[in-house]
Amino acid sequence: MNGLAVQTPYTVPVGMMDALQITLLVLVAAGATAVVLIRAPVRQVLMLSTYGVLLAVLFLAFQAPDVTLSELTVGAVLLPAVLLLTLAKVRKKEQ
Amino acid sequence: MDQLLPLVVVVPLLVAAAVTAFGPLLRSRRRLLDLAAILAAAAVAVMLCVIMVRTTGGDQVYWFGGFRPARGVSIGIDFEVQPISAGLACLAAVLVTAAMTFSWRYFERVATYFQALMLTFLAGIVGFCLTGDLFDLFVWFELMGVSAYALTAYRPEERGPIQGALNFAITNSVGAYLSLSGIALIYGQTGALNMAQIGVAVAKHPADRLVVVAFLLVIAGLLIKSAIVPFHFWLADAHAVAPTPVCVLFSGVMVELGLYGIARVYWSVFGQALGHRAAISHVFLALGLLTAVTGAVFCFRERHIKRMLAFSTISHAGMFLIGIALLTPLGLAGAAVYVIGHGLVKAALFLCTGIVLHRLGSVNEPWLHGRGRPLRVTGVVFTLAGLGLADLPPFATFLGKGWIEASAGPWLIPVLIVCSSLAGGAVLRVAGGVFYGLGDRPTEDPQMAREAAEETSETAGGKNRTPLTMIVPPAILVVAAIVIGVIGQLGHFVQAAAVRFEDEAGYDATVLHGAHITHPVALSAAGPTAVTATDVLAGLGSVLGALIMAGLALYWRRLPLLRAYRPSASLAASARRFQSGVVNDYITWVVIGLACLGGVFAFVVRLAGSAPPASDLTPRASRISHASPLLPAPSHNVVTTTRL
Amino acid sequence: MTPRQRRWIFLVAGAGLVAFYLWGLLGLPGFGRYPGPYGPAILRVVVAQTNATGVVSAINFDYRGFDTVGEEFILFVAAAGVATVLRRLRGERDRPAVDEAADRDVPDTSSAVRMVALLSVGPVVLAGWWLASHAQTNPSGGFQGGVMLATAFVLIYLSGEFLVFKRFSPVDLTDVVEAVGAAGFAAIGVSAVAMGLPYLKNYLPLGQVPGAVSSSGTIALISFFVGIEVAAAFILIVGELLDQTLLIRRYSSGRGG
Amino acid sequence: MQVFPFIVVAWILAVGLYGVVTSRHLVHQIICLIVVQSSTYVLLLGVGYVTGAVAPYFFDVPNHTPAVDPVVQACALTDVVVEAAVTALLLSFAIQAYKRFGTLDPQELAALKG
Repeated sequence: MNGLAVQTPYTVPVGMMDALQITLLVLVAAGATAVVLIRAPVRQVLMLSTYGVLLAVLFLAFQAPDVTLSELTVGAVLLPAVLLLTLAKVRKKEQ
Repeated sequence: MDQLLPLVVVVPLLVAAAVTAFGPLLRSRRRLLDLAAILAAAAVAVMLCVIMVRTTGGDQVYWFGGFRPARGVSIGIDFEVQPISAGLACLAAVLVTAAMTFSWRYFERVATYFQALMLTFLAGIVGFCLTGDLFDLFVWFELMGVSAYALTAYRPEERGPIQGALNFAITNSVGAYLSLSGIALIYGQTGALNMAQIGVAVAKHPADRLVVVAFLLVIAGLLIKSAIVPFHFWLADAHAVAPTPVCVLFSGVMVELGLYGIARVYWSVFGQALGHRAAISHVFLALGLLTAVTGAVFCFRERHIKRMLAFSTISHAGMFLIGIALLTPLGLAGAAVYVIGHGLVKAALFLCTGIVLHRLGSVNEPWLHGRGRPLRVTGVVFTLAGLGLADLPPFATFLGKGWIEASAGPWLIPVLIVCSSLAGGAVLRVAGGVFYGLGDRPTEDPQMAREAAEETSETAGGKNRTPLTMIVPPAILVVAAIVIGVIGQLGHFVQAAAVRFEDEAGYDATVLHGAHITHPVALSAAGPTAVTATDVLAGLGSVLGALIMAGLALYWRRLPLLRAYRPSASLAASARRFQSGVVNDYITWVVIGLACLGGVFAFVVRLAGSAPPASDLTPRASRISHASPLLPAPSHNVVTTTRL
Repeated sequence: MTPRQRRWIFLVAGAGLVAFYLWGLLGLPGFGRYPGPYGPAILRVVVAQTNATGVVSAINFDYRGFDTVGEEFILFVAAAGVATVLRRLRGERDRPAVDEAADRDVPDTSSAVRMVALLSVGPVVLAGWWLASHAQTNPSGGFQGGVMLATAFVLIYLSGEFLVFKRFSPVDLTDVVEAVGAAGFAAIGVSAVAMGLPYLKNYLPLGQVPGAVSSSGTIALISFFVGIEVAAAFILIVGELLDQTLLIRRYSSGRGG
Repeated sequence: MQVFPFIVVAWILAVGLYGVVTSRHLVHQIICLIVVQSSTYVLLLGVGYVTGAVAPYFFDVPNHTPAVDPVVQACALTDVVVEAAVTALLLSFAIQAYKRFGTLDPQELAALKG
């Protein structure tokens, strides 16, 4: 695979990339599990936002900056905001 | 390139945007927007009709942006149009036109968004039917889905629509994501999204495990959409609560589109690679039978007319699946005609139910008993449509079912007669009880009164007459179902279309190499088109069965045997257990069903051991040039330019 | 099914489904070994054909532009659906706050938060604009830019000026803008058809320098419309939800539904 | 490293489905649906990855530098939009459900039993 790699200003050595990706994948798997297992709504939304950031970083490591940007704006900011608004609407009886 | 092809998707989208933009400005001239929307849908129907006629001379391929494939590698998105896909899209456009005409006077105030959502729904359907690209299929599937969820919740002031929309949206979203996983999986192996190109690529690895898994995942979303047991629970919920004009589309085309999608991906992508045709055929036949019988039984016990029609749709979806699962051109042709006929009569039934709801304010059958007498015309149309649903000759439904039976052999005839009798019998029972006051008046029990009270009208004002815009569409649809059934040329046309639909090599060559199918076989019939005495007997048998079942249901109190056992009581209990209304249960059923299907597929394809028959092993790529029955080798005119 | 039954049934059936899924996933060529040919085929020709250096945008707005038409309308439908479902209903204004929390007013925003929020609106709008107009060069495009612009709206909410903002930005106008964005994209495609070219054919001059803002023909134009559409759709969605949380029940004479 | 990303994909799908099935709160259920969908992003980007290749942008690297597959990235972008759209719509349903039923437990929404 090294024959394929071309040196660019941003090239990361393959071994390091592997380690980075594995770390991020583990984090993402753990994040997804945490999002599902947290049952308190507001805390879950905050975890979802964290999960969105983790996914975004993973996508960057997958060489997909475009998707990173979308996941950051949508998954980490916009959706949590919309979810929090919804929870604010329905909060009263939950307490 | 036929420039009509992009327009059939883009025109409804543009009009939907225009209706939304001008809605607030033209508040006092709402009718203008309604008219524009109806005209747009009608225009799409006409364009699709023209396209369908043009495809009789050969498939139409349209490359968006002019990106034609080079050396069998596609870099763009294409529409691949065959008579069957254009016909189904055309049916959708006709039904949207009818439903929007019906809504003209139906809703008190048609809010801006209703028209826009109907048009985007139509665009999604048409795109789904015509596309030749797997990811594009997913996009239009989602557009169709999102429009449908929003339309289901169109009356958010009631409890039912909200819950129905939630169940519908969550179940179908899970299905859509599973489909997308399947698409990604097959892309990971073949590096292609064009269906023909994937088909060629996967045929090089017959019965690969990835292909099996990808196939099941891709059709998971489609199985849910087409309400095949046990993926069907959302459908009755959504139908019971969606506005009646929307139900027309749900029952008339949306469910059938799921089946169309399965057939499309089977024949243009996976069929050749999967091999094991007999085993796969048997798996889907079993699913179809299960669905047909379950739907029919539940249909018969239902007293809520819209839910009843929904279960009848499930039963029919099972019958269509049987037709497709036979994997013969005759079975597919039968399913195609059956879908058209069923779509027309089911739409008429829903529209008549809408009239009943408009005039009488309920769709609760026992409560309505005898109260529909003043609605004479509606009663006649409803009864005729009910007979059509029971496959009375010469309705198109009768023609389609006859072909499916002819292709399957005699064992299927009694099964289909039973199903048609139950589903048709339920509808005729409603017709007799509500519109003619036949049978014993049901005793008013408190639960029934509560259910009737819960059901509020979708409309307001002007209830003492039925506007023409409401009664004419269903009447026309029923007449159309009869006319299609008696057109003599139809048989040749549809069967030739089915032969082409199943011609994998021809499909690949047309899409990837710009070949043009001119072989006479493709333009003529594939099986017996004449109506035989057996067909007529079977059709009359199911109508007779339906009449008997309707009679029994109306007069059962007079028969001591039935009074003693009350078979419907236990059914009601079991229905309550399965049809729980809890979306968690529905997802659990989806997982169970997919796990079982996965196990079966894994067993069939990998562990069955014996090598598949030689014909299945022929690599598809090498068949392109010579093995297609429809494609004479010299007729290739291969196009290799990348851009126009 | 009771929750307990459901959980156990799911654990068994789900394990089966996941095992089946894994069985298929492990048949993939392996991570990092994407075999092609779709991606490489595009990478070979993309700069020459479109003069765009952002390949993902070139695919989204040109090669697979038709997908994006559908995608834009999915968003359009979602906004329309949210507006339909959350429209003010008959009787809703008559009912005083029964199920809603009357004790929760719009929180008084501290002036520090207000200032920071208002100050950051400008940069966020600028960033959104930059993203939407550089689709053809950088990792950016109409979608991300549009979401960014919508985020500016959320910031205005944070600054506590929602009611002021609402007065200046009637929802009807957002509706119109959204429709223009969605229709604009589809209409660019139609304009190609009108000239006898295939739908969504990139017919504008591609410019001289690959990657310049003026290069790549219709890609930049489409990205711009997508940006408008996405921003308007999300502003509509967030606005409807804010309406629900803050306004409905407090004002009896709001926008009728 | 050959298969690990795909195992993670299956894991995310599994926990997401588990969450949807066991959820007792509609907003929680919708979030779990987001998790289910996020497995498709990872899968899409995972199958299109090429070891040692650069991101598909050529404004500062030569035109024919080996790059990862841009097509899956375009698909993932579309997928993100779909997610946002479906989630927004589902949340509006949840708000109305809360208004009509006074609860967000899917088990206790009882308009459609039997």
